[in-house]
This record gives sequence, C-alpha cells and structure tokens, in this order.
Amino acid sequence: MADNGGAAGNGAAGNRAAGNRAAGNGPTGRAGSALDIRDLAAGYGNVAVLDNVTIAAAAGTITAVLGANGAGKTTLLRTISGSVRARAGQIEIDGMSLVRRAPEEIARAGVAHVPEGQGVITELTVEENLRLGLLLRPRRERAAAIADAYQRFGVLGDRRRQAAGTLSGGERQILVIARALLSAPRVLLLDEPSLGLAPKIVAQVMDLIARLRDESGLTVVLVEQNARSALEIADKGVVLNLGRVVAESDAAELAADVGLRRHYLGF
Amino acid sequence: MQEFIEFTLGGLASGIIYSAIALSLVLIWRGTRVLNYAQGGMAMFTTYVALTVINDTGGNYWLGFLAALAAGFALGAVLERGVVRPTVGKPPLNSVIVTIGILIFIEGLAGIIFYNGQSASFPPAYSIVSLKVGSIALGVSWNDVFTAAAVLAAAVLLAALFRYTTVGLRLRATAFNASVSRLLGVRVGRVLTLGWALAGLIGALAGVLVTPTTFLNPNSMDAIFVLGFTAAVIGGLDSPVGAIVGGLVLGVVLSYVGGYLSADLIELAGLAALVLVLMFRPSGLFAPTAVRRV
Amino acid sequence: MTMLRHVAIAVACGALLLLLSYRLDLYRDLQFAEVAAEVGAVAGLTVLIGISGQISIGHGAFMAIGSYAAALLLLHQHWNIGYVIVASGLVAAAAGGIMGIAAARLRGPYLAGATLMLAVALPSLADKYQSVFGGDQGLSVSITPPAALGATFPLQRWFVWLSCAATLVLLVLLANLVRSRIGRSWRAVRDDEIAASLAGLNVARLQILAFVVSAACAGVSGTLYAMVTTIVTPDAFTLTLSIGLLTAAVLGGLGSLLGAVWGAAILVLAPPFLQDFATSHGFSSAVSSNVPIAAYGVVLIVVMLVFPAGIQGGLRRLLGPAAPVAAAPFSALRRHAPAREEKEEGTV
Amino acid sequence: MNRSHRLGFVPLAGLAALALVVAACGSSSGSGKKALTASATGITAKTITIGSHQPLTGIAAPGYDEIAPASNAYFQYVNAHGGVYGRKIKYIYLNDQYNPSITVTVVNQLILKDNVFAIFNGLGTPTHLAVVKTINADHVPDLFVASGCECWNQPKTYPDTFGWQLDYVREGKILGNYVEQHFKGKKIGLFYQNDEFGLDGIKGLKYEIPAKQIVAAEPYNAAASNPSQEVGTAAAKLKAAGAQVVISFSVPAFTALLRLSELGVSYNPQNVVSDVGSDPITLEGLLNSFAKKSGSFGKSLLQGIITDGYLPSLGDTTNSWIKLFTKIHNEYIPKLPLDGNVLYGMAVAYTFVQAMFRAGRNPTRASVLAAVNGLPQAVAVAPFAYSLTDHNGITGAYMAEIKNGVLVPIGPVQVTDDTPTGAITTYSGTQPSAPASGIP
Repeated sequence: MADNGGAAGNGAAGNRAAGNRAAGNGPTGRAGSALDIRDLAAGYGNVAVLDNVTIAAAAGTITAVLGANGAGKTTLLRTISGSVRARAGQIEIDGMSLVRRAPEEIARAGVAHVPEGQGVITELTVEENLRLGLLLRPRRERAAAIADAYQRFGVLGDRRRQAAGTLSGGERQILVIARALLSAPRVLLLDEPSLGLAPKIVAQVMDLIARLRDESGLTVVLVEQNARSALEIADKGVVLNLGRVVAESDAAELAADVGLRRHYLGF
Repeated sequence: MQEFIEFTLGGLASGIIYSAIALSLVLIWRGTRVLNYAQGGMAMFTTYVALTVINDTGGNYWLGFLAALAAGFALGAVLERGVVRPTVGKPPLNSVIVTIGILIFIEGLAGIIFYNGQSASFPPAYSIVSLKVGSIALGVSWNDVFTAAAVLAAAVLLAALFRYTTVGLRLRATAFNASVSRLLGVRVGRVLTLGWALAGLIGALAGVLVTPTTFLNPNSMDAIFVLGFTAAVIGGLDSPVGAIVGGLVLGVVLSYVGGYLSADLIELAGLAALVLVLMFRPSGLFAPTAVRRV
Repeated sequence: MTMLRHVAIAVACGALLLLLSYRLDLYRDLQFAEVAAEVGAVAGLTVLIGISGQISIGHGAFMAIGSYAAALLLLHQHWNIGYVIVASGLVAAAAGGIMGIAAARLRGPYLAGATLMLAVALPSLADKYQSVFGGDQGLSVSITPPAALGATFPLQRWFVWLSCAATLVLLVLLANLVRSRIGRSWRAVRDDEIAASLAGLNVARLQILAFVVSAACAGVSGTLYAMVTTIVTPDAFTLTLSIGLLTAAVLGGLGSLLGAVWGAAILVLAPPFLQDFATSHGFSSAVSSNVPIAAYGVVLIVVMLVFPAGIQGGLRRLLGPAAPVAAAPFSALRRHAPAREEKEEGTV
Repeated sequence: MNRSHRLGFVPLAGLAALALVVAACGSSSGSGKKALTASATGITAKTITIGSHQPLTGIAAPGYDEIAPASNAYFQYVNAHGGVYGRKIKYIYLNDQYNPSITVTVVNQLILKDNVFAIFNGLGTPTHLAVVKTINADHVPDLFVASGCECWNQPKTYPDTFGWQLDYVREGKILGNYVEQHFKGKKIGLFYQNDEFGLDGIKGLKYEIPAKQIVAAEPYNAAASNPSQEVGTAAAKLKAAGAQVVISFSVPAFTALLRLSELGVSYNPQNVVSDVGSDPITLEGLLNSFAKKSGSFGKSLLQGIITDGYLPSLGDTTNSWIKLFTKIHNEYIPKLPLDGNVLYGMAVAYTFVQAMFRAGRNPTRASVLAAVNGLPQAVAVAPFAYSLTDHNGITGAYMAEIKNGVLVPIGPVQVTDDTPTGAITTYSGTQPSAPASGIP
C-alpha cells in the first residue's frame, strides 16, 4: 500500500508541468472564484446540525474545516453539494446561488464533492470511474485530460482496466481525487481524505492538495479530523462545534492557539 | 432423436422470449431496485399498439414492429416519471404495489380501448413452417430464428450501449451507486427514466415476438411474465447475462418436462427449477459475489 | 391482561356482528361472510410482511392448501366443521413451515419469485391428480346449520357466524402474538437482522415461525372461503387471488390487523360495486367488465402515492398523532436492496 | 313528492279498471287473455328478469364474451316487437372470469339481490358445476347451460337444470362413428382439453373407435402458462406416434395453436375437430395473420378440417334462421363479428323465448320447467331430448367439412343418445323454418 501511494506521489511530482496544463484547461484557473456561505442552517429530521454558519472561502485557497466528531463538518459539505437541503441561509459560488438545487446541478455548476470514505464505484473499472469525472467536460478535451491524469497518477494508469473495488484504500482515495479534478471544478470539497490511510500516504495526499492549489488556483474546502496535517497546508481554518462556527482565522494563527487546539482540535 | 432435437430447439425458441422479459426486468431492477410487475402488461399493451398500426396501414408488419418499440420506450418513460418516481424514498413494497396497480390498470384499459378486449392473432415476421435438414424437421422456423436473432441483437446492442457510450456509463454508474453519480453531475432522474424506457423497449420487443404463438388479449402476457420473472430470478436479478441464460435454461427444462414427462408438470417443473437454483444460489446463478461489501 | 382485553374486544365485536347478521338481507350476509373469510388470510399476510419483514406474493397457495384439506376432510371423514377448520389450518401451517425453511435463505425479490411460482404451480396439482382433487371442477363443500338453530335458519347467516367466529379467534391469537416476546423478536429481526442475531435471536427459526403462523391463518381463511363459496377449485386460487391478498394487506396498512379488515373488505366488495357502477352508467359489456379492473389499478396506485402507509396509516394520520405509528412497518424490507442501501450509507 | 303521489293514483285506478275490462272480455270471449301479473320472482307485469354468469374478461373471455351480448341482442329484438306477452326481457349477465368461486358470488347476487326469475345460459362446466346445487336448492329454473357436459342431465338430482347444446358424449359418438367408417384402420391421435369437456368427448369417441386404433392421446391444460410450448410438444408427440387422423376436443385458440404447431413440425394429418373448437370465423381470425406468412390464407389452413354442426351453417345464407339472425346482428350488434358464438347466443335466446311463450301469460317457475319438456325443434338441426326423464338438449348433428371458410355438410343429420350402445341413426325429420316475425 505504501509503495503504491509512494508511486502515485512520485508520479504526480514528476509531472507537475503536465498537471498544471491539465488543470489550466478548466475554469479553475480563473481568479476571483470563491465560495460564500452565509447564515446557513441544515439538519436531518428534527435534529438541527448546522446553525448560522458563515464561511467565506477565497479563490485559490484551502480552507480547513475542523472540529470534533459530530460538529457538523460532513453535513456542511453535504449541504453545499446539495445532498442535504439548506433550511436557511445562502450558499453562493461566484455569486451564483446553490441553495435548493439538486446535487447533480450543483456538480454541474463546478462544485466537486469527494465524499468521506470510499466514493469510488467499485463495480466500474478505474478508467470508467475516471470517465465519469469527464462527463462535464467538452468532448474534445476528454482524451487529453485523461491522459494527463494517468501521467500525474501513474498508479491509476497501471490499473485502468481493473475494477475499482480491487484497489487499496490509498489508491481509491487517489482515484476519487483524480476523478474530482478531471471535472475541472471551481470548488473542491474534500471530506476526510486521510481517513484510514497510513501516515506516509496522508502526507502525500496533503502534499497533492497543496500543489493543486498552488499550480491551478483551485479553491478547496478540506474537512479533516486530522487537524494538524490539515492546518499545515491550509490558508485558513474554521472550527465548528455543535454546528456553529467557534473560530475562524488564518491557519497558522489557529495552529498556534493552544487553548483552541486543546479545547476543540485535540492536538 | 427427432423428438430430442424438436424439444431442445423448441425449448430454446420459447426460452429466448423469457430471456427478453427477464432482461427488461433486470434493466429496471439494476437501475431503480424496483421489480416491475407491469412489464408483461406493458408488453401486451404495446403489442396491441403494433396490431392497430398493422391493421391501419394495410398489413405493414415492420411499421407495427417499430411502433411497438417506440410505444414501449415511451410507456416506460412515462410510467417511471408519472407514478414510479414518486415512490422513491417510500417503503420498497409501495413500488411493488404501484407496479401491480399499473399492471391491473393497463389490462383493464386494453380491454376497454382495443377491439373490445377480444382475442386477436398477431402476425409473425417470417414463416412459421418448420425448417428441415434433409427429411428431419427441426421444430424451429424462420420466425423462431428471427425471434432469437432479434433478442440476441437487442442484448448485444444494449451491452454495447452500456460498455462503450457515455450514456451507458451514466446508466451503469447510476445503477451501481446513484448518490456518487449525482455528485459527479449525472442527472440521475433522467438516467432512471431512460432505464425504464429501454426496459419498456425490450419488453415491447418480447411482446411482438411472442404474441404470434399466444394470441393477443389483455391477459396474454401474464404467464409469459411469470416465466420471465422466474428466469430473471434463476439467472440473478443483477445480471443481464444471467437473464439470457436463465431464460434459455428455463425454456429447455420446461420443454423436456412437457415432452418427456407430462404437460401437467410444466408449472411444477418451473417451481422445482427455481427452488433448486435458489437452494444453492440464493441470489441466482449469476449473482455478483466479488466486490460487494456485506 | 392484554389477552383479557383482546378477548373482551372480540366478544363485543362478535355480539355486534351477531346482531348485524340478523339485520342484513341474505345477499349482504353472504358478502359479509366472504369478507370475514378473507380477513384471516390478509391478517396473516400483514403479520408476515409488516411484522416479520418477509414477503409472499403467493399466499393464495396456502389458502388453496387449507381449502383442499378441508374439502377432503369433509368429504371423506365427515368431521365436524370446527375440527375441520383447526385441522386445515394445521395442514397449511405445515406447508408454510416447508416454504419458510426455503424462505429463510431468500431475500426480497428472490423470495417474491419463489412464492409467486408456488402460487402458479400449486393449482396444477389438482389437474395432475384429478381422482383426488377433482380436476378443474374441484370438490364441493357443503355444510348445513346445526339442527338446533331450526330448519328455516338461513345457510348464509350460518356462514356469517362461522366465519366471524373463526376469524375473531384468529385475530385475538394474532394480536396477542404480535405483542408477545415473539412479536417483539420478529420486529427486531425485521428492523435489523444482524443486530437481532447478535442479540441472540435465532433469525432463521423466527422467520420460519412467521411463515408457519401466516400460512395457518391463510389455511383457516381458505377453509372458510371454501365453505362460503361451497366449492374448491384450482381456478379459485389463481395468481390474481394471491396478488389480491397482497394488495389488500398493503392497502389496509401493513402490520395492522384492523388494516387487514379494511383490505379484505375492499378486496371482496370493490369489484361488484364497480361493476354495478359501470353497468348502471350504460357502458357496453366489454367496457363495463373492464372498468372495475382499470379502476382497481388506479385505486392501488393512488393509495400508495397518497397514503403510503395504507388506509390504517392514513386514518392514524387524519385522526391525529396520538396513536403511535406501527414502528416503521416497512423498514425491514430495506433488505430488498442491500447493495444500494450499503452504498448510499457509504457516501454519507 | 305529494304531487306525484296524487297523480299516481289516477293512472293506477285507470289501470285497475282496464284490467277488469280486459279480464271481463277474456272470460266472455274465452280466449284466456288474463291480466299480466307479477306471477313469480323476477316477473312483473312488464318485465321478465333473468340472469347469467359469463366470462367477460380473463382466459375464457375471447370469443365466449360475444355470446351474452348476442343473446341480449335477440332479447332486444323481441322486446322491440311486442316482448313475451307484452313483457320485456331484462337480461343481467355478470362477469365470473371463468372462476368458479366468482361464479358462486355472482349467482348469489343474481338470486338473492337481483331476484332473477331464472338463470339462463350460465357458461362453462367447472363454473356452472359450482352453482348447480345452490340454484336447485333455491328452485330457480336453470335453463340451457352453455356447456355440453353430461352433468346437466340429472333430472332427479337437479330437476331445475337443463342442458341445451349437443352434449359432448353424443358429439363424440357421432364424430367417432364417422372417423371409424371413413378412415378404417388408420392410426388415430387424440388432442383434448383435460377437463369434463374433453373427457366426455373422448368417452363418446371411445364408444365408437376401437382402443387399439388410438396411438396417442395428448391432453392440454387450458390454463397452461405457455400454451404454444405445450401444444408444440403435443404436436411433436402426435407426429412421432404416427397418427394419421387427429381428433380434437379443444377450444378455438387451442385448435388454432394445434394447426400452427403441426405446421411447425411439418406434420399434416387429417384434422377432425369438435364443434366447440371449429368455428371457422373465429379460427380464421386467429390464423389469418400466420397463414399469410406460409403463403396461403387462414381459410386454406382450415381447408379440409372435418367437424360437426348442430346449428345451421353460417355459410348457408339461404337458411331462414341464418337470415333472421344476420338481420338482428346487423341491427343490434354490428360491431361483433357474425360468427359461431353470435349464432349460438341468438339460437339459445330463441329457445328461451320459445319456452317463455309456452309457459303461459303469467308464468311461474314450475310452468316454465313444464314448458321445456317437449319443447319443439327450432334453430337446431335435430330435435331436443327434453322430457320428464331427460334434461339433455339437442340430440344430433351433421358432419361437415370446412371449405373456403364455411361449414359444408358432408352427411345427413344424425341423432343418437348418450349410452355406449345407443344406435346412431339418420334423422328423418326436417328443420322448421324461422317464423316471419322472428319470434316464436
């Protein structure tokens, strides 16, 4: 597993220029794209999970959303991507409202949500999973984009004909991120990308996310239990507790705030 | 030997129809986890449409054939959108009852609007006279050959659609994991409608192909549906290949039982075959076992 | 205590029905008896599906077994009707046990397929063994009111008494069973098989038991039905009957015994009502004979879309939230789609 | 309300006065013209209400669902031309889907709720068997059951029940006798519905045909889940047994399937089909679309089939009965095909009207039963068997061949009884013509 992850990381590093070009094809490179969340409330049934959440994610930055289990981090992402309906408040990307839209329409508007755990479709092959990411791209760009992805993530190219269910956890994580990137999103929502991965691979994944921001100006919202490694790459940190924003500031500041760390972040 | 050839080929000729019905059931099951009990009724209805077109165009079989396929496609889409979609998120049994309701409604409607519900014959595409090798009659006709070819061609085209086109990729992705597909921008609603439409089309094909041998009336597809359903269960509801194989196996088994034992035993043989398969493979012969987590 | 309460309710109902049977004309009496006869099968099915979480699309088969057992006992052994009802219920229960053993391994549509094929195949036995089962013309079932009631006591009223009495006993037994430890275990299995087995419940045995109970109810119901219609034939137990029972259980409201009464009433009374309606509105014969069919289809669809928990669920909703809704009566059926549920949860 | 009450009194009084006058005239002239009264259940001064159970939907509906509308058309015709002594016939036929349990329900409705005078032409052997006891227990006339089962002829057990059509045993004897004489020594195969219909027919056949000549007997199940597969197998087995003549007691759909299956296995025996399954128009309808594909027409697939008929052939357009019924068909039920089922429905309705006229101006259930005894021959080619000890109907038929889509008689009308030894004799009488008015 570690070897595979390493190979992926190396492959990606070795093709920095190519990745840059690929991402540059999409709208992600545009300056000024941002995610704006204001006074958001959401929940399930009688349970209110999010209350009065306001977060602004600047274009080309990584925003780490942190907090304990049950703080509402995953619900936040699911509400942005439309899987959970917002009860109040506003979500905008580039000034366009996402509230009350179906998940597929939000995806088409440029929000790629990489869900927690294994978002791969195990019955499909690796290549088919990747092709699903391409559905929103113009037909003429697809061949080049998928070739780029294979160059960047070598391990996927080696296994393109295998059922995605045969991949290891790390490989699956790489696959879902690669697939999300292929759709050339404006905003990437990542839910616990490090969950269940070996520390070495976690580092590689984090590294990959940071490079994507740097290379292509992607806006990333990163939900992580592993607050320490998230804050290492994030530009900004938001701490949720019981569905409310209890802190929001520069990532380095947050990491330095010992009280906050001890209270909410556990490191 | 002559009898054996006749029973075998005759069984395959019947079986391929069960395969077609089974295939249409599998298409819907994989896409929406709904068992469409109205599939036979829909096929009966579209066959009436074909008959009306044939009679109105002075006997043009192929126009009727195409009309049935088009009607099946449209009917599948309309039913999914109109009455099946609202059962999503409700208890699964509700969708079962809704499809049974569709079946009962369609049968009543056909009795009201088509030929006063009277039995009618439906023409075959080609001659039904047995083919011969030398002096041995094979027990299958050009029409049986056409029937088998049409079902297999439809199956191959479907497989190609699923395997090689982006529409097919959307269909499969939705069938396997609708919520992930949604996050990737797949308009799942439209894809499900398309799945029902394709199933309606395959069902319509089965109706047009089988009705020359059963005659057409509002209940004429009931028994065929039961056997098609049985074939799908035997093959495994998630497996299109299983549907085809299940239909052929069932057709041949029933033909042997009817031929060598007694016609009275055909239904019991169907039950026995089903129970036997399910005893050893509770999810059918071709149940996917590999990648599913439990 | 519950037992006493149920018996008291049943006795009160019985007294009411007894009075009613005198108020109705003979035709209504007969319809009444037919409804009462069908209630048992629908109630058994509603317990099987709604409480134990297994499906049967071929429950008519168990009615057939009960009816034929009763007809044969009456013809050859000349037993008292009371013993016949019990005995035929036991025969059907045994058949249910066999089906249950197979069913315990099967899930969702595979179980539906097996029960469906059972309903299709079973009547063909009557053709195969004509000397025993009388082939297409079946066996006649004739019982007479006891002499003590007087020579002029109408047969139809006797049918009402017998079917109501037998059905009330069945309902009391079922009501106690679903509130007993066994009923609670069934619900546990229905809601989560794995959790139930981890909690030490024998899932397979409970599922088989549910089939046994439900088949016994269908067997008793089949006996009453044969008695009311005075004949047992294979044509009476077509797939249409089985599907009718299923729709009645779901229309009434799964898991609810009162719902089973509504469902059975609709099943028996709707067709003649609709046919009369169509005929009296001057439709031609082809149309008026098909209008009831089409209308029943529409009713099924509309009820499922408007009252997804059936009539009893709808009544509860209308009469206020006080009564607890039968704990998610369908959740068990989720396992119809195990793969999908898994995956959806996987993406949460 | 009040107004109608008051007004209602005047005509009532008038009617009573009129009745008195009529009664007085009647007694003075001695013609017996008594006032019309509500003389029995289901009979009022103005109407005769009768009921029936018919398969209007479901497996047996195709074809048979024309019978009751055809009977009703004839009743409409009678009603429009004076009715039965001025009473109009109201015919309630309910759908039993050919399911005996439903038959019980609908017949109970007819007797207990609709209060019919008689059950008329209830269709089907298993279905009617389910209700024959009840009907007799309630002493409701059970006239002219639409089934050739021998079971209706039990005057002691079922005094109220009468058959009508040629019973299957007689028919089997007449068919068997013909085959025995014209296909001497040929190998014979049987194809029959596995119920009372087929079994009674085979019983009659076996009275006439030596057992050793029968090389194969293939029963079919009318409710088969895949009829074509079942019949295909039967055809293959008949062929393998080398049967040169195949005698069928089958319903039309299965006759047609047998013909198709014979083609399917390249088998061309002489087909002999009983009346029930040989209506050329029904068969043609079923076979036409196939025949085109085999380079011929439905008619030619039927060409040469031997059968029997107990009603005049629809092809005999000069026959007075066929003329009458064609006229009524064109006027009342032009949408239905003019086929054997329609002919049957009108013919049996005619018999009923005959009986009602004989039962007197104010009929009772007893008088109508008495009227059936000795009912004279009318539409059928042979007389009725009706007597105090015999409740069978038509007693004979002629042999015929299907030529160009119609029955062409190939022999005289023969009559027989239903015993193993009863002789088969040529009927010497002639068929009466239809009355000019069309009403008995």
